[in-house]
Amino acid sequence: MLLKKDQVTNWLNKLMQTYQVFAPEKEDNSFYFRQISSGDQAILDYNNSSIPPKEVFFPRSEKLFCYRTEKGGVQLTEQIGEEKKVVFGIRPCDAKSFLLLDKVFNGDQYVDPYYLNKRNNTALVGLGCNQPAAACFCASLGGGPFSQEGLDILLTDIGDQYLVEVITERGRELLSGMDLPVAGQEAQAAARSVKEDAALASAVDLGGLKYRLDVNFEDPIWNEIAEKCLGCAACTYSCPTCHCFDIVDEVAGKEGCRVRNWDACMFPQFTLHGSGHNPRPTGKERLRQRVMHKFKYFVDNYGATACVGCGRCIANCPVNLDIRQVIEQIGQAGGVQQ
Amino acid sequence: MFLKMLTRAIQETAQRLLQDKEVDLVVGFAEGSLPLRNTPCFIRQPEDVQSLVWGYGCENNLAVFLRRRPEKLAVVAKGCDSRAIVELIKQNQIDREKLVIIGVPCQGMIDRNKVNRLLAGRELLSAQVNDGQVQLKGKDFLETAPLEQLLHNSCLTCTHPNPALYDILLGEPVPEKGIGLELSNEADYDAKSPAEKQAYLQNELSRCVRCYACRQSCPMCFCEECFVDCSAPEWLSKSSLNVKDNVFFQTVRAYHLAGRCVDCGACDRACPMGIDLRTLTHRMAKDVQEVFGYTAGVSLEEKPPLAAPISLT
Amino acid sequence: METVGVEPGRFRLEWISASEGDRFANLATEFTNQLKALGPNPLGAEKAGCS
Amino acid sequence: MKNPYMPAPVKLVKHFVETEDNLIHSFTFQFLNEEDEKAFAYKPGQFAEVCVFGKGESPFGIASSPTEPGILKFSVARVGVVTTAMHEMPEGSILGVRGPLGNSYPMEEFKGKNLVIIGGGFAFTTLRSTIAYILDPKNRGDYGNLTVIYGARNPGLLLYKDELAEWEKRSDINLVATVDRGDENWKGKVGFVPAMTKETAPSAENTYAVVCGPPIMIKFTLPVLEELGFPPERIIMSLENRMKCGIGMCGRCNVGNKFVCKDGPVFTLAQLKTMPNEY
Repeated sequence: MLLKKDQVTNWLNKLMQTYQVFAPEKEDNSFYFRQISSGDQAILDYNNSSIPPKEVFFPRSEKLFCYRTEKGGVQLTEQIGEEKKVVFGIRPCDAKSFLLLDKVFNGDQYVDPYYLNKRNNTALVGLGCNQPAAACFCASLGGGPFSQEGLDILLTDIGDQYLVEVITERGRELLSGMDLPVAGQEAQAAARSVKEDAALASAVDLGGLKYRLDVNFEDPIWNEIAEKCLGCAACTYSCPTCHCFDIVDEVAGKEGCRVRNWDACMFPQFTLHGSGHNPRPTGKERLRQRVMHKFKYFVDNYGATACVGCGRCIANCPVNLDIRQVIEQIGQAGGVQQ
Repeated sequence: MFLKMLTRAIQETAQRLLQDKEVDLVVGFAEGSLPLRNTPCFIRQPEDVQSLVWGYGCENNLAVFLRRRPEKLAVVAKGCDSRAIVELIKQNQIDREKLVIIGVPCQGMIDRNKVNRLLAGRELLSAQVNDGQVQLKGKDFLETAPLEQLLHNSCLTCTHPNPALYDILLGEPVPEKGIGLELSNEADYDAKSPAEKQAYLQNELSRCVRCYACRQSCPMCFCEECFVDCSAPEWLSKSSLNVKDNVFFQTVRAYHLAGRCVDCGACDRACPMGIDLRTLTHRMAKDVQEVFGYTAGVSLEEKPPLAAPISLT
Repeated sequence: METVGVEPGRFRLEWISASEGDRFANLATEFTNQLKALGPNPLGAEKAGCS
Repeated sequence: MKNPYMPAPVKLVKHFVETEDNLIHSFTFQFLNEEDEKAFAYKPGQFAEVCVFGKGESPFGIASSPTEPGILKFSVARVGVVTTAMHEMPEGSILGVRGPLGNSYPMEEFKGKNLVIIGGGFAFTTLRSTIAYILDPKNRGDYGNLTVIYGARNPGLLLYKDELAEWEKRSDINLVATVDRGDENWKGKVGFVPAMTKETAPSAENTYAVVCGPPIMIKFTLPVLEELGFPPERIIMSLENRMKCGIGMCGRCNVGNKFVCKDGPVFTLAQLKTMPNEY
């Protein structure tokens, strides 16, 4: 189907009657996925948001439950949202990241109701990347500028309109009442050429990486890789596949609530024992953990690499520690594949 | 072009220091992996010195890597790095005997946010600077802008671009601007009412995700346990949605930097969310200057404000 | 304090010796009333709790 | 969809000071709701997150045994915010419990085998659960001889002193309680746990060793066990790491690709040898 660019606003306004719509909103110089109140707030010609749309499913801070301690008892009230949502204009790499997060939060033994409820109630309308950025390397991770993985609808920008490809039943529902014209040969051809031209400027060679990470836990290359890392969480908090969190209580007198906040393996408190012992005492162990978790442990446990090649950690790192260079450096370290 | 000359001078100096075993390590900057970016690097072998470069992206304060280092080392230090080193020596975080300071007069570093604003979303693929003009190349565009327009605010108001302390000085000293050069937008912050100031700070810090890049990139932030991480007592909420506590965090951090912050702006540059942190740190440094007549990191001999009796006449 | 948007009226520096008990008491009461007039402290965090 | 983060309310029915230095208290809880208790069927070696409303929650090994229905017992050292709050809790207070979490000691595999249980300091909680489970008349027949070597710095720091006295009288358990430094009325053995292990451990033949204690004790006990011929597959350990969710999602307690909270806390020494030395 075809959607004229000037029809986007009223499609969004229509969606807002039944869904909470999250779309890229421009603020100063960067883009953030926020709930929009009117269709025209969504800006679709953008590279990517500085903080991933994972916030819609895994917010940086989330109340798990509230409690009120009374005489003889405590009264708990769960805080699980049920609202229907649409994330509009999401990039294919971010959509793919949710399939990876599902493996953690929708596990075999335990299921995270907060994440899953939002996931089950949210549709994803993707926007293909006509011009991938210099630091994007999604293709090396099995994704692509027009990959449909995890999306309900994929929009392809072919000039003054979008080619609309419906992928799931939920996607079809979003278009109910829009009766868009069917895409003719010419539009199909235009979309095909746009997809072919969307060349990726950057790539990573994951060949042998997993094997090397299996064998070089103690390799001195890690000292070199981690030496310039400042130990902040700019990379983890801008990463769509990072899912670590902290659980704390926030109290106001008799009432309080248990809150889940984003946390990062880059901080020493992440693994600090009550006794003062810390299994990961310096930046080297912590950066090694971040790389190992994404490119080895996640592969061991869930059979997939916990990276979608979006390039945000490269852009946001204060000392320009580039994950692509880390992967290369590990490639040159010991442990050549037999 | 003076950058190439500086780069060669840095490489030759580093090679000599390493070969003569005067130092075991040279901390400097290497080529970054993105346009207009440089990245800190640690050179230990004389043959690796060619990765040391100088450019417009050497914006990190390298003093953050020099604290409590056991080995003898050299650092390539621009003005603000050297000022941070002076303060860290005074606070016993750096052993002056074990440090060789390779001073580099600083031409100012380019602010990527200003470049992005200028390019309005178009992606920068490469950039060159010749005689005060910055050429910004992208997929199908070439923009030029005067260097002054793209420098970090901290560089525009920098009072000490030439290293305050060095063992070796490379290149010609740069002309120093007047003390306390004010930027236009600073005056109108001061004019705001308390409530408007609060509103401005809360608006800026509503974007804070508590990644603590500001704290981790600051050479002066080296507390064993930062008050933010403390759970007994819990001074402030750990959630970044608590905007007032984000403001509280930056406020208390600025207090803890009083008389120590060298106003290098490394915190401002490290923030992935582009939050204006210098409103607090720059003013704190200015207040300390006005009240105590003390500018951090300018001289090894000058005692920090509260460490020496001050005459209130 | 002003830089951060705390009204100047919220801060006061006094010299009171240990023997001036009543002066301390009066000052504390007076300043408390002043603060009450100014309302809650802008830096005071509102807990993410159920309030 | 069961919410694994919701604690079940429990009432503190017994608050007992275990050690002379007042550092470790034992807490016995009862579930307020019937169905919570049924849903909390646990095995020795498992742990639970104890929630102090208003302070937070922390993971503790379950000291009570499944053979002691209706109660849940933990022994907690005062270390931080939650534990200090617990130590000041009067009986009758309402707390929360989340669990059971983690795997357990392989009680099935132990059947028909001899057992030597080696504990040190306050890491004796889940071991007490295992011993009480084995000594229960219903289960005792399933297991061979049971040797328990339990050490503490001094007599005042031993946990469950009254139970230790009872176990000493029994013939179906060989209890070796030892202290680093005795005092005037201490009649038991004096010496470090590794030394006691060398002296009193049964033959490795058809025997499992369960070891849980401070790192220093582990460091010197393992070589002794390997010397006595215990293969790594039959040396069972229980790890402790910082935890928050307890269900393998918050990403902090992993050692290599294993989560101590979900894949552990119980590992064999053979497994530990394949995991990176990062715990």
